[in-house]
Amino acid sequence: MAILTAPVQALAAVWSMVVGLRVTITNFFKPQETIHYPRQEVPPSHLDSFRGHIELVGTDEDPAKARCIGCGLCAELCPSFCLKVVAEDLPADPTVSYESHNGADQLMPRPKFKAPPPSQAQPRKLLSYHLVYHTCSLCGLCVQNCPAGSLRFSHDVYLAGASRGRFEFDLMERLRGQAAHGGPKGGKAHA
Amino acid sequence: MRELVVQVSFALYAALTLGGAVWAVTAKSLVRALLGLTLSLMGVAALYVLIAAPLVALMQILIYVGAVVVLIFFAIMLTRAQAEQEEAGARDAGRTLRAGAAGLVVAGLLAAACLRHGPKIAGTAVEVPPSDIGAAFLGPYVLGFEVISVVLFAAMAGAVVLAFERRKPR
Amino acid sequence: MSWPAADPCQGLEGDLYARVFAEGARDDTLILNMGPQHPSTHGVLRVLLEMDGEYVMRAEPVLGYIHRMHEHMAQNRAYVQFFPNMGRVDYLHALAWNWAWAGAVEKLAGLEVPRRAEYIRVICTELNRVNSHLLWWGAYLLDLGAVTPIMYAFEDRELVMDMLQLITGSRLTYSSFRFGGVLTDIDTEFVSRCRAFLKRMPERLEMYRELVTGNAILRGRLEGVGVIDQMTARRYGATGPVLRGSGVGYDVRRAEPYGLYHEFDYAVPVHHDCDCMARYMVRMDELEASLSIVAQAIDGLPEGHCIHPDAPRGKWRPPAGEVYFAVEGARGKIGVYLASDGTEIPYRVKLRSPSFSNLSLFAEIGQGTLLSDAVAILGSLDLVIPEIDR
Amino acid sequence: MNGSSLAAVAPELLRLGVGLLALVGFIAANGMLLLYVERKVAGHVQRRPGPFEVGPHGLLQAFADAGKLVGKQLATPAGADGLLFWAAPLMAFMPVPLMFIAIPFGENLFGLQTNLGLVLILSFAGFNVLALCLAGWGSNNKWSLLGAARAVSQAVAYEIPLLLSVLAVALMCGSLDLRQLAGSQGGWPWQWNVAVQPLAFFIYFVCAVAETNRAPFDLAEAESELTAGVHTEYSGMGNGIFFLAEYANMIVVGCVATALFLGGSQGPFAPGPWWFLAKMYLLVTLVIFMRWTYPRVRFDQLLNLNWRWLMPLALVNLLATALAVKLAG
Amino acid sequence: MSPLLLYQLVAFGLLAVGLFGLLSRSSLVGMLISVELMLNGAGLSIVAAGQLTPMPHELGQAAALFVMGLAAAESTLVLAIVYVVRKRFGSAASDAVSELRG
Amino acid sequence: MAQAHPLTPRTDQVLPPRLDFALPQQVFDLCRAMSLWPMTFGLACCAIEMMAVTMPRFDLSRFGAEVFRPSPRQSDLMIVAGTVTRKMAPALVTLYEQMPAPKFVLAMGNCAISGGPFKYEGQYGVVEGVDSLVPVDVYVPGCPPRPEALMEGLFQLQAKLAGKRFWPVPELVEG
Repeated sequence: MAILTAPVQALAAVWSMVVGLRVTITNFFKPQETIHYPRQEVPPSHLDSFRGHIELVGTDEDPAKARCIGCGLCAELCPSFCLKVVAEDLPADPTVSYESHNGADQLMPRPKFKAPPPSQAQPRKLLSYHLVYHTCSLCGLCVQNCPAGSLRFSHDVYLAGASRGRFEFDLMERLRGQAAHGGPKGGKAHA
Repeated sequence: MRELVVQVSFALYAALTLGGAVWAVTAKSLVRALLGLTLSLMGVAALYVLIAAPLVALMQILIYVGAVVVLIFFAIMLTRAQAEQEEAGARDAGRTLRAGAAGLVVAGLLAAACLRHGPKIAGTAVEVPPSDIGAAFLGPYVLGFEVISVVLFAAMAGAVVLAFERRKPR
Repeated sequence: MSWPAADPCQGLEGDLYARVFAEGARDDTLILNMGPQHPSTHGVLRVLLEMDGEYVMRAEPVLGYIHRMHEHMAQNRAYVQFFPNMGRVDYLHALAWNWAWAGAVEKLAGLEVPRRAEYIRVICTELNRVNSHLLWWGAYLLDLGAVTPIMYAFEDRELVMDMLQLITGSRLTYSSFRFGGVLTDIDTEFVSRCRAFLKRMPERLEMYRELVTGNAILRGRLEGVGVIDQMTARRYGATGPVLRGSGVGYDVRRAEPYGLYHEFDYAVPVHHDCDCMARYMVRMDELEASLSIVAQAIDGLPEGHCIHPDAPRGKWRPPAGEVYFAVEGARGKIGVYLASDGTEIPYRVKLRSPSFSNLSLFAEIGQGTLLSDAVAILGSLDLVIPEIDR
Repeated sequence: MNGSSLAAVAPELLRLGVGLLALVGFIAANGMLLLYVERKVAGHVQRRPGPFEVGPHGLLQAFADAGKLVGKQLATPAGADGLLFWAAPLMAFMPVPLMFIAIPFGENLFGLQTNLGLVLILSFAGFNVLALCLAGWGSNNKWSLLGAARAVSQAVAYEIPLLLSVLAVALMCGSLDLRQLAGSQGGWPWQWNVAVQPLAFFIYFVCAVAETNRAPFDLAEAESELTAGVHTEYSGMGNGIFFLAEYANMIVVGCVATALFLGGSQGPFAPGPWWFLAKMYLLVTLVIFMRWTYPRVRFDQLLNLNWRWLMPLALVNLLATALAVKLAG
Repeated sequence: MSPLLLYQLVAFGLLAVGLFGLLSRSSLVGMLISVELMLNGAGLSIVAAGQLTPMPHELGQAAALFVMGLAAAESTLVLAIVYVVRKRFGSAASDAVSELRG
Repeated sequence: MAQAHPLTPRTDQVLPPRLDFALPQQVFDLCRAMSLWPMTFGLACCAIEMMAVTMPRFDLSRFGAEVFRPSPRQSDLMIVAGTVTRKMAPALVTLYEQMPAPKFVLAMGNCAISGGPFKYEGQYGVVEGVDSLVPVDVYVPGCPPRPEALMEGLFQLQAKLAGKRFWPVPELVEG
């Protein structure tokens, strides 16, 4: 019996190879899918939803001034501790750093946050806003929870550089630069 | 001019043959020895071409380089663990001496015999078309032809019987 | 944190694993290190093989090359801050892990999830599963020596990634679920793209079938190779397509229902041949099943909120207690065990990753196979190494 | 190689040298061309452009690759036998020009007048295996060694049906001279040997793909199993020469197939070398297509295919041919 | 010196070297290589004798081909023997098999 | 992390290329830039995006860089795509040392640049930046970066090698 079925199976096998070849040959003549990147780009509308690093949003009156109220919630919520917000209390109070950190002395360290709960947050004067992008995980917690809507994801997604310091941003300076160069190119802010 | 070229190439090929052979028997690494053997085989093939036997030369390459050398290579790979260590060990000087003497004596005797009683007549080397060789195999030498096929078959079967080992199922 | 002054591999010099493993090797066998950089280990798995010629006598996976301390991190940060990690445990089916974490916390705190959010979760997770299976398909064929299929798979994957990017904002390591819903609602553009994709896929799957599934070489490579019988699979705690390829119709979506999966009509593909081909076929069938779920969910998408209005935001304190929550990932049962002591930070989190159990099968079924088969088996388990090492 | 022209005189030597140089140039150019074609075909099969930006449509890509390979450091792995390690690429490449001299590209376009052309090519093809062996052994790398072991058994096994299938054609035409073999066929496809000997052509084709270690039979360098197999430790031009030899072998195999089965330089309307080249490149393209289509076969399947199918078929084919020739003649 | 004699001397050289190798090598594979050298010497001698003397040329060539066939058969067998010896005695050295073991 | 780790290869151990042409150096640099063959070296999530960049949508092969070689001996570019753990570090350095000169390293993704999200006080397993192990030529941040960003990194490496950028700069690339 095997002597009869074996040739049939062999022929079927050869035929399956021919079918496979036919698929590749038809695909050979189909149009290509490639977006020729440096010459063409993914349409910016498509990038609207893509998360680049975060950036500050300017107020409507002065695009060079951030909406940020300096509450420090973003820095507190950031799982990677990559934000450093320095704000000044309007009443005289020493400069408070809301950089989140935790004790490394214990075996299972617990983070201790010095930031006040957001409900008590009062507008403060933002002094500096630094982002260490190379530890960010783009989770979006800061943008999602910003009470002032002052954060959004930028369109600066084609980043590359020769040192890691290149990806530690002073976001306030960036905002000023964007305002000077006529309008930000960033995406939409989350509510 | 023509003579000179022939002589020079003969010297070259002979040197290649003997040099390769010497390398093959003296190299410590077996794979290097195999390389020496290959060189020697190539030299012999070139000598065949010089005496107008290109078919034999090509067959030499086809069979020796393509099959025999590769088979020997396989054998080296199978014995890889020991082969190199043992060959790399210090040679037994007495053994080497005796072997050298044996080789020299045998070859010397034959050479002497050849020098004294060799044929004085010399023919010219003429290329034989392959069909003539084929006809010879199927004509006067058919017995040899058949015997070689039987020998090959027996060798194959013997090799299979010797080396076959059913793999234990998991 | 900086390097300790000494060698970080202190104590591992001379390769501890290799030394332990080498004991008992016969002198005519070959100890072979497959990995940690090897094209077929899909990342940094290392497999120690003892080979007799082309045959694998013993196989021993060595783990830990991509251990990223996820469980330690969970005990280190607030509940919501653990979401980004979930996208990186298994980056191919990130949303299932998202769901597992969200589901566990919701179960602990008794949070309610709006129907629309549940539907969005189903759609995204199933699309992500399609994505994962497509990548597996391509990468598996790459292991078997065919280069082109992964290119075709990525054509489709790119479409899925485009869609998921609309709602999650990234292409791969999604962290878009939140306690009580999802971060972003889906819009009409997503729906239309999704419909187009659903329309496109049957034709593509047919092409895949012609190009690969029917191919004689592939069948020869997979049929009868790496047989995992039902008992073996259960013994090692295998789940997902590996278990279903061994003839056990276990699917967490059916066995321990979560979300709104009971509202959808879909088949749980089971194949009984127990070999690599069975696992291959299970995944190919699952592609169709997932697509059908997505189609049903898109059609029946209810109105409402995408996140519960009272859902906790930021740091909050769930009640104390213990909870276990499992979802069905592309590789099998994803389990999250969570113990809370009522503070902002989880007391203990344990992640059950399916690849870990599936990989442990390999040491047994890899024995006595050819090297090429070992590659085929390893591929058929569909491993994601960071998930194993967590 | 004629008996009467035993000794090559000086101008002949010069001619030989120039001819060899031209051949090596041809081979190198062909290697670059095929490298480009392969990547382009792969790209288009996968619906992407392939090399595109380096030069117009990536035409300079192969030159860039060659330039880079030449400029790379040549690393000899620790513990390797340097002599064997570097002898291997030489041995892979050395016989290639010799094989080319017997190929009749056209009616009067060939390197050497010999009535043993077929045997010449077949015999020098065996060097490739030896080169792979040396590479595998000399690398002092276990993957390479496994690759070499695979290469040996594969090449030894597939050489037999290859010879048998070629013999059937030689038997039919009663010659071993590639020129005669090619010349005995007509211009139109149905006058080619492939129409008379389809089985032999099929067997030859499969064996040729296996002999040149091309996918789906690329077990010796199986990237996903043995990293790069025998080539694992070769860097820079060491690897480049292997590449070159692989492509040159593909061309040789294609040339032999063209001469034996596809009518050589015969063709409808205007016979000439272009027909030969066109047919040869078509075959090579088919081989390239196969590489981008199929998964790799397993080691034992490869040998099973050979011993269970190709060998008996080739034998039967040869016997039938002999019988037919005897009855007809 | 006649050409024939030169060829014969080369052949004897091969024979001598091969014999030397056969006796001095300790591993079976090394001995096999030496045997191949000797067989080659024989082949060369035969072909030279056939081509360079007035006798039917095809005789010498046919005999040489005969020798090659023998060499191929012999190396196949030796390969199998080496394999078996290696399996059974754990070594491919000729000394390892010199003692008979029950 | 200023001080070099003992695992970093010493410069005196790296042999200069055996072929050293003084005059056509520029030509060689150009060739090198246009033919950067990367090593198949995926570590974690970023590896998938590294695969994506060779796929039809993005197609790295347009720049001659699609020949992913599984052996470090044949590759010019090591794309560190993913988290490098301390257990992996020796293997990574070995691979780097196995690559023949000239060789380049591209750190892809935040993990490779600085440990990324896995860098926190009390972490015990992750190398905080692959530049403490091997010299890095180009950094591409992102988690994971878009495939275009990886291409951008490749262009920067090409520019570094050949002295000029050959391709147009898209509008969205800042700086």
